[in-house]
Amino acid sequence: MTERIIIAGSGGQGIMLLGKVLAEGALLENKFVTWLPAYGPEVRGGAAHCMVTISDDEIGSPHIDQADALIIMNQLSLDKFKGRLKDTGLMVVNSSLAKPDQSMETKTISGKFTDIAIGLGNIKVANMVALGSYLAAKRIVSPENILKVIQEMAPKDKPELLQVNIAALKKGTEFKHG
Amino acid sequence: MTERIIIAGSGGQGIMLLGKVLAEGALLENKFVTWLPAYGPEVRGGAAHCMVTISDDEIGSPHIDQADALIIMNQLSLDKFKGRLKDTGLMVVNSSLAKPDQSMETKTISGKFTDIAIGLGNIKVANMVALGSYLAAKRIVSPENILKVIQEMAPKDKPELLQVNIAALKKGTEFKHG
Amino acid sequence: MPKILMSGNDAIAEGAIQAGCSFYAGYPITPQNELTAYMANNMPKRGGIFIQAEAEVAAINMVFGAAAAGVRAMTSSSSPGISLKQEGISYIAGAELPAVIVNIMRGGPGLGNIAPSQSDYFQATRSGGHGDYHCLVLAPASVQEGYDLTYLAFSLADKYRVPAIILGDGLLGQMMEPVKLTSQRPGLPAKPWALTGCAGRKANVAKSFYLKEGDLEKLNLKLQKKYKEIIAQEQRWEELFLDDARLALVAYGSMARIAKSAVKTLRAKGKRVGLIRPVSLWPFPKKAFAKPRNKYLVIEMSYGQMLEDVQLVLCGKAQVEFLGRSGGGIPSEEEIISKVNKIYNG
Amino acid sequence: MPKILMSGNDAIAEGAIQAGCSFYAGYPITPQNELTAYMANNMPKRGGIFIQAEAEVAAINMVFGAAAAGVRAMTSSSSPGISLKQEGISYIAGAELPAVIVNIMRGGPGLGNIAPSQSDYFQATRSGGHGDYHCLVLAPASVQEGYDLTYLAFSLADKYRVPAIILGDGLLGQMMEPVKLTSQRPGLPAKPWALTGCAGRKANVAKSFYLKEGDLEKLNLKLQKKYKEIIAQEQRWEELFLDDARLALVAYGSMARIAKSAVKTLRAKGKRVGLIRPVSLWPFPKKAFAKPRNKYLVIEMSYGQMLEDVQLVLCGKAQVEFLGRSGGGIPSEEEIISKVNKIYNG
Amino acid sequence: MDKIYSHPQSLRDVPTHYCPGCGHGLAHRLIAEAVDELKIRERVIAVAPVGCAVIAYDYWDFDCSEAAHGRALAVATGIKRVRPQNIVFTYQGDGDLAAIGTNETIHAANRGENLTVFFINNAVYGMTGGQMAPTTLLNQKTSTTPEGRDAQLQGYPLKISEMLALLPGVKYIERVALSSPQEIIKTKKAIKKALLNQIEGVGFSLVEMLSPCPTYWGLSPKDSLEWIKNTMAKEFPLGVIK
Amino acid sequence: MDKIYSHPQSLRDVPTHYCPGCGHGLAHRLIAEAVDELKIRERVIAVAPVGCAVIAYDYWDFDCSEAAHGRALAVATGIKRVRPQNIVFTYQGDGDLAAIGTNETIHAANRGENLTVFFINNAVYGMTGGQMAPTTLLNQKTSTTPEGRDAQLQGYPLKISEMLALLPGVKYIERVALSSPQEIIKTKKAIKKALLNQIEGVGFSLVEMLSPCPTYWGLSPKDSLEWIKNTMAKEFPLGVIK
Amino acid sequence: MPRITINKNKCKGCLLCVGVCPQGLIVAQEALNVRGVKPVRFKAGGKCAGCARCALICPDCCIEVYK
Amino acid sequence: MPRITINKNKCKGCLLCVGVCPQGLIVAQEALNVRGVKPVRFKAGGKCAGCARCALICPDCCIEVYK
Ligand SMILES: Cc1ncc(C[n+]2csc(CCOP(=O)(O)OP(=O)(O)O)c2C)c(N)n1
Ligand SMILES: Cc1ncc(C[n+]2csc(CCOP(=O)(O)OP(=O)(O)O)c2C)c(N)n1
Ligand code: SF4
Ligand code: SF4
Ligand code: SF4
Ligand code: SF4
Ligand code: SF4
Ligand code: SF4
Ligand SMILES: [Mg+2]
Ligand SMILES: [Mg+2]
Repeated sequence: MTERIIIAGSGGQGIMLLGKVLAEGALLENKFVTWLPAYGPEVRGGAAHCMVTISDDEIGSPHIDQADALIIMNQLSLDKFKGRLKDTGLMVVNSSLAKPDQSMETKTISGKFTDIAIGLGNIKVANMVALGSYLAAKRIVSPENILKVIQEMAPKDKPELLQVNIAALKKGTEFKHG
Repeated sequence: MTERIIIAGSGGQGIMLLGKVLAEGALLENKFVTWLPAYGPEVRGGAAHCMVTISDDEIGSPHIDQADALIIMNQLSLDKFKGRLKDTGLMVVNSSLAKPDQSMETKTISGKFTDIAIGLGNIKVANMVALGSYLAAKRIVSPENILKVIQEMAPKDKPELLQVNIAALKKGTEFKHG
Repeated sequence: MPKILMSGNDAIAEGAIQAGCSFYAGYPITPQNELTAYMANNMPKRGGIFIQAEAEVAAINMVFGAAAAGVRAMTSSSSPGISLKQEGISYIAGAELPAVIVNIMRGGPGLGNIAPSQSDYFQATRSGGHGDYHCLVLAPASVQEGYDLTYLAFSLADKYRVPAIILGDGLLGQMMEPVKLTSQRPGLPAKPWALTGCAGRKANVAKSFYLKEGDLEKLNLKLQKKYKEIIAQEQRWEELFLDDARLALVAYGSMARIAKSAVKTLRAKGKRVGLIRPVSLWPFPKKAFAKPRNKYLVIEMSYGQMLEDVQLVLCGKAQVEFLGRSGGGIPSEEEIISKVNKIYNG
Repeated sequence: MPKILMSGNDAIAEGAIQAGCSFYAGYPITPQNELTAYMANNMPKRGGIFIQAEAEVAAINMVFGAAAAGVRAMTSSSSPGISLKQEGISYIAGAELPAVIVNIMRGGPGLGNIAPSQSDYFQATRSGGHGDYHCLVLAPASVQEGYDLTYLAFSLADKYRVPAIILGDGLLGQMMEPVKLTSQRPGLPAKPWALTGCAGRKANVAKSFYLKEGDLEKLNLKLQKKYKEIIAQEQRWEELFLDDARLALVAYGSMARIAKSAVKTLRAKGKRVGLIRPVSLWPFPKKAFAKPRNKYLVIEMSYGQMLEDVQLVLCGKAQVEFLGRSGGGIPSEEEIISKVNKIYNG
Repeated sequence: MDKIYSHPQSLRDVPTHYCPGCGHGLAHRLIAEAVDELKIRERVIAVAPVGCAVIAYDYWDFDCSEAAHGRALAVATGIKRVRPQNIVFTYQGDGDLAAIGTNETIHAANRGENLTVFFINNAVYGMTGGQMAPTTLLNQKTSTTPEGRDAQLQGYPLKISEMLALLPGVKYIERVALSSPQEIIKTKKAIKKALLNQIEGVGFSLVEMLSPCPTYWGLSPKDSLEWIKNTMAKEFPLGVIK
Repeated sequence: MDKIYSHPQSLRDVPTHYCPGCGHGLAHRLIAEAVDELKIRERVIAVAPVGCAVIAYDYWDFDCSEAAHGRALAVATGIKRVRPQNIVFTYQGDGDLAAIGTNETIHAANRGENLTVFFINNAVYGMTGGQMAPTTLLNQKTSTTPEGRDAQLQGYPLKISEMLALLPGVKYIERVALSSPQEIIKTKKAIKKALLNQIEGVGFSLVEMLSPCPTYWGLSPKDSLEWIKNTMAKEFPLGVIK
Repeated sequence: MPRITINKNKCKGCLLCVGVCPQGLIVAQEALNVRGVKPVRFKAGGKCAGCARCALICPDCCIEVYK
Repeated sequence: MPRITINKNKCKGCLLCVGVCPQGLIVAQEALNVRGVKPVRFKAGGKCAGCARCALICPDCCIEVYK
């Protein structure tokens, strides 16, 4: 098994973190894993993406040309990356900020992750909603391990932050693809 | 014909100039010629030498390992360079400041160049006395051409300087080797 | 100790600290900023010195000083900054000081861009500075190796009293992978030549200046002798499927990871291809090429730099093909496979 | 015009001025100080700019500026100073600016000494700076050639928009020889890309920075294409007695003069030896090696740098021997002859 | 109805890559306005830095050169000496001008090159991710001073403008702030004066602009302006220095 | 009978390569005396420059490091930070310290490194044959200013000590002259103070010595001392600067 | 009546103009622009003084003022 | 009586000591030393004050003073 995931959005959307949580989860399961960030010239507000590869085998390039899954958080990223999904791939789109192309033939999960996050009281957890819905479709890493990671990463002095992240993850897992 | 000459003494004795005059003279005669300076770590008062090669043929290294002639202006230079004269070479020594080794088998001209220069009223022209005596023994360049060079090089506003240099050169040519 | 997820830059920094590096001076530059930041965060806490130097030139010369004073010292930068350090590296080599220099290469020439690249191979392996010197050059291909080879670089630098370079690229520096940290601190070797004050001994001098006729040549002969020994002792490489290979791919660093994937894919399709991954770039692992083989394909994120080393080793005894991209272009697995398909027969 | 006696340093400076060089920035260093002094004396009188820069790094970047503004510009230094210029040279290459850099090499590594040396061959021919770039490298062997090749370097630099290096050594820089100055000032080519103010045209930019994905690779491909053309067009060398030679000596610069003497002496003794003297070091004159020949002896004032180029050309097709000294040591005619005697038969 | 504030001709009408509230955009615009008003767009040759403003040449519509990090004043010297009829200015960050480029800065100033320097002091290295700059304030946290700048270890905020003012070759130095409409008007005046000095052959002129970097100050754009006013300008006093 | 002036232990009893009347010999001796008197020979690590004093380590009898031209203060920083118990000083010419090394000088000073700097200002590059130094006086002829230094082209003599004095990290700067027995006594005092500051942890201290270079001034040793007194010290006033 | 125009798609939503308008005539908008940020808009009908404070402070040159 | 010694072979003949001796007790010598320069010598019998001015100014550390 080798799963190549591109996660893309804009700076401030927690793109890098989403990827890291996924990568740490895979590490807990003793998988091979690589995480590769990429930044545009913009420091803030610009495009940002990262690439996560999870495998039972040694991993070649951490750079992904054709992905098994895209997690897309805004329109610009959608436009930029939609061509890089394999025909058999899974597309996860934040429809709060991006309009998935109807003509796309690949399996797609789309949800208003940002709106959901706002609903949860913290716009920043849209990334966890997205992660949850990806995991719901592809059990590359078990949600339990992802939970563990989130628990470890969360600042100990802000329990409410942890809670909202967990809630977001859960919301995500409730998505159905179709 | 290829003549390789090492001229050595201390900074301030006009070593470089001696070599340049010789080289310019050779140029007037359309010979191939190279002049190569070498300075020690001392800027002033230290050792100085230059190497002049004059030839009818293209010249290889401007650096001289074994010389056809040595023009030696002081003791330190004598000690340093005496081993670098060919058996068939000519040694020209300023005996005012160096004591030529009696055991040396090579043809030697020695004269009190510095004393002669002092006698001429300018200690600095010891170099020209030395050059003269070298030319007396080896007509590698004609004294007329050397005279021309000296005349061209001398600052136009100091005719007395030219005269004392010419006088020194003449004095030199009067030396006999033996 | 369990594995932890770490970036290459962090792993190199941690490897240095574990190796007993107690002095780091650097100047920020992408894509190695995490390394500098890691040092800023960790050195003071762990008894070491961190200095953000005013510039790369100052940084390498601070390292000269710290190394002359006998401690394990390191600097890091990326391509343009490494170019600025060339004079200093030449001095370190000439003064026979041990030090580690990390270059996380980016696209060039000039300001180029911040994409990964392997275009500084010549500079690293053939003394980008002046004079007949060499640096030991190690090229990690994984984050784990970033850690391990940095650790090793310090001990080799000390052993031979030479500068050692860790040559990585932006991919390696910025990617995260699981790493196992081995936490035994090494015993540091005695350095009787170090500048520590002359109490109880003659004064020591750290220098590369030899004015007396013949002395500098003597130093050079000494260096050459040392280099011969390093060439004999320190060739390192990894190999894969070479036994029956008709065609061996040659690639280092991040590039080798992609080449390895290609090799596996090709093997799965029944092609007899293998891989030589040089780990030490200087000394170049000539020994890996000892067994006669028909064909090689050298793959680089540059336009044929390591290629020359392969050609020099093989000396016409095998067919050597090349695939390279530069300026941020990375030969993909597909490109490699299609190149292999072209040259495999015939 | 009659010949005049001139040092190599002066001749290079004069060659530059004759070529229309109107900007020079440099920083003193032995053994090239005469060049800087010549420029200080002559540039202001003859309508050019002379700047004694605060350091070598500033000097090369001033040259970047002057070249970007469209004039012929030059800097000079010796080994340690040239190491400091590596970043700047890489920028000049990346921004495709024409400029001339003179390196009068001295003994290394580090501070080394001021004796002549050829130890910066790798640095010059294999981009001591970062990135996949090349400088055109010309190596004069006489003072006359110092003059002529500098003149040529400017026109080639303009033609290809690349940095060109004059690679000499302390012997060449400091020796005097008769020189014939050819005093035709060249017509300078139009430079529509130069920074002159944007009156009547779109704004020009001089840069080596390409952020957009793919753009830097495009620049690099453009550079590689240019380099291919230079390799095809600009190989230069001198040859002597090659027709029937069993053994060809290969040497450049001052070293070639000594090799030439040795060849003549050996010929006089009936030995069929000849000489290839590379005049362009990059591009390396591969064409000179086209004719099959049994044996080569490469001679350098360094420990086998050009040697690699000879081996790369010959690719195992001939026996290649080496004789080299460094750090101020110069292989003598006698050493060459005795080496030849050893390898000539068998 | 007249347009009383419009987009300067010398500034291309394209979005910049700067963060929201970044001072670079402001500085670019003010320089472009000054260039327009002095009618020198066709004579200008600007030298862009390596720093967040590295692609300033994509924003300005006049001739520009890049310079290696820190070397803008060396590049500018090369340009100006061979093209004295052009108006040459550098635009440099604090890292560029006062860390790696200190040598070039001081010696170009000391030579009294007839150049104009726009010095963007944002107390941090923006481009590389918020490391300490020579101008970072004491106790200011950056990615390389995680505990805040400590005078004992990293020394003091460097007032390079004050140092340069000692040099006889330097004719005009003013420190301004991009912190409010009023200060921005002053900034524009200073920029114009510094360019005019060059036009008139007066000599080396430098305008230091305290400039917000909300991103690495960890402040909102608005709070960044407050911080300039209340904190930064205390350490770096505004006004004509020479 | 007592020896009241004798050869210091820290100075090897060997002839130097300096020209007759050169100030480097004097400066070496005074530093050696101070080191002896402070009893720190066994703790000292000196950093020699590239300049005429490049082989100072052949003359001093204590640990020494070379440094690439201009980088003495970077090397010294590296040494001192890892060996704070040692006494580390640099010895640098004007080209070394104030031209190529300006950046290292200013930033080591600004970091307030606890180092001592001996700065030999001889208004010229001695080692390379008498070129202009940053400290060369106006109209002074050198091999690169054959018509004399021209403020328009080469700028003004650089008073780097005065510039450094602006930095809070700098604790002591004095300019002295190697021009007469009296001044030499003052010089020795300044040297001792600068070393003592380091011993006591006070911080960055620098002694600038106006030093004769008879060779490239084209003056006799005696006239060189006069020139320091009458000409050079006018441009570079003696005394405690900070 | 003086007025301003705001280039909505260049606006980065830094809100500096909002802070300096003495009349409070500039307000944040909810809809995102092409950059994905919430740009500001001019509240028409207010008493714009044409003082250009907003234009002066805008780092992205989004604002033009008419009087 | 105070006196000085001069290391003749280290002396470079710069004559600085000659110029500063208040008693005029140091004079140039005609014979060259091993360095090839004319060193100075101490005129014995004069009224040396032991002031050490000569030693202070000697750049080559040739002079020692006894009192
Ligand atoms: C030789 C070199 N060293 C380092 C860098 C990396 N670098 C790019 S910009 C920069 C500093 C930016 O800070 P500053 O000059 O203050 O500009 P800002 O981004 O803050 O506007 C650095 C260190 C480089 N490109 N080249
Ligand atoms: C990188 C580098 N640039 C230049 C030189 C040549 N160089 C040696 S010493 C020196 C300047 C000497 O002047 P200064 O520092 O004033 O010392 P002084 O000889 O006058 O005592 C120069 C330019 C060098 N060795 N290295
Ligand atoms: S990081 Fe700072 S300086 Fe750079 S663009 Fe963002 S706000 Fe501006
Ligand atoms: S050149 Fe000047 S500084 Fe150098 S040793 Fe001679 S007198 Fe001293
Ligand atoms: S011009 Fe003045 S009043 Fe009008 S919107 Fe702008 S700031 Fe407000
Ligand atoms: S100041 Fe400019 S960029 Fe910022 S919110 Fe207002 S219009 Fe938008
Ligand atoms: S000690 Fe004084 S009096 Fe005696 S010789 Fe020296 S200077 Fe003259
Ligand atoms: S001062 Fe010293 S070197 Fe000079 S003449 Fe007197 S003893 Fe000799
Ligand atoms: Mg900044
Ligand atoms: Mg000096």
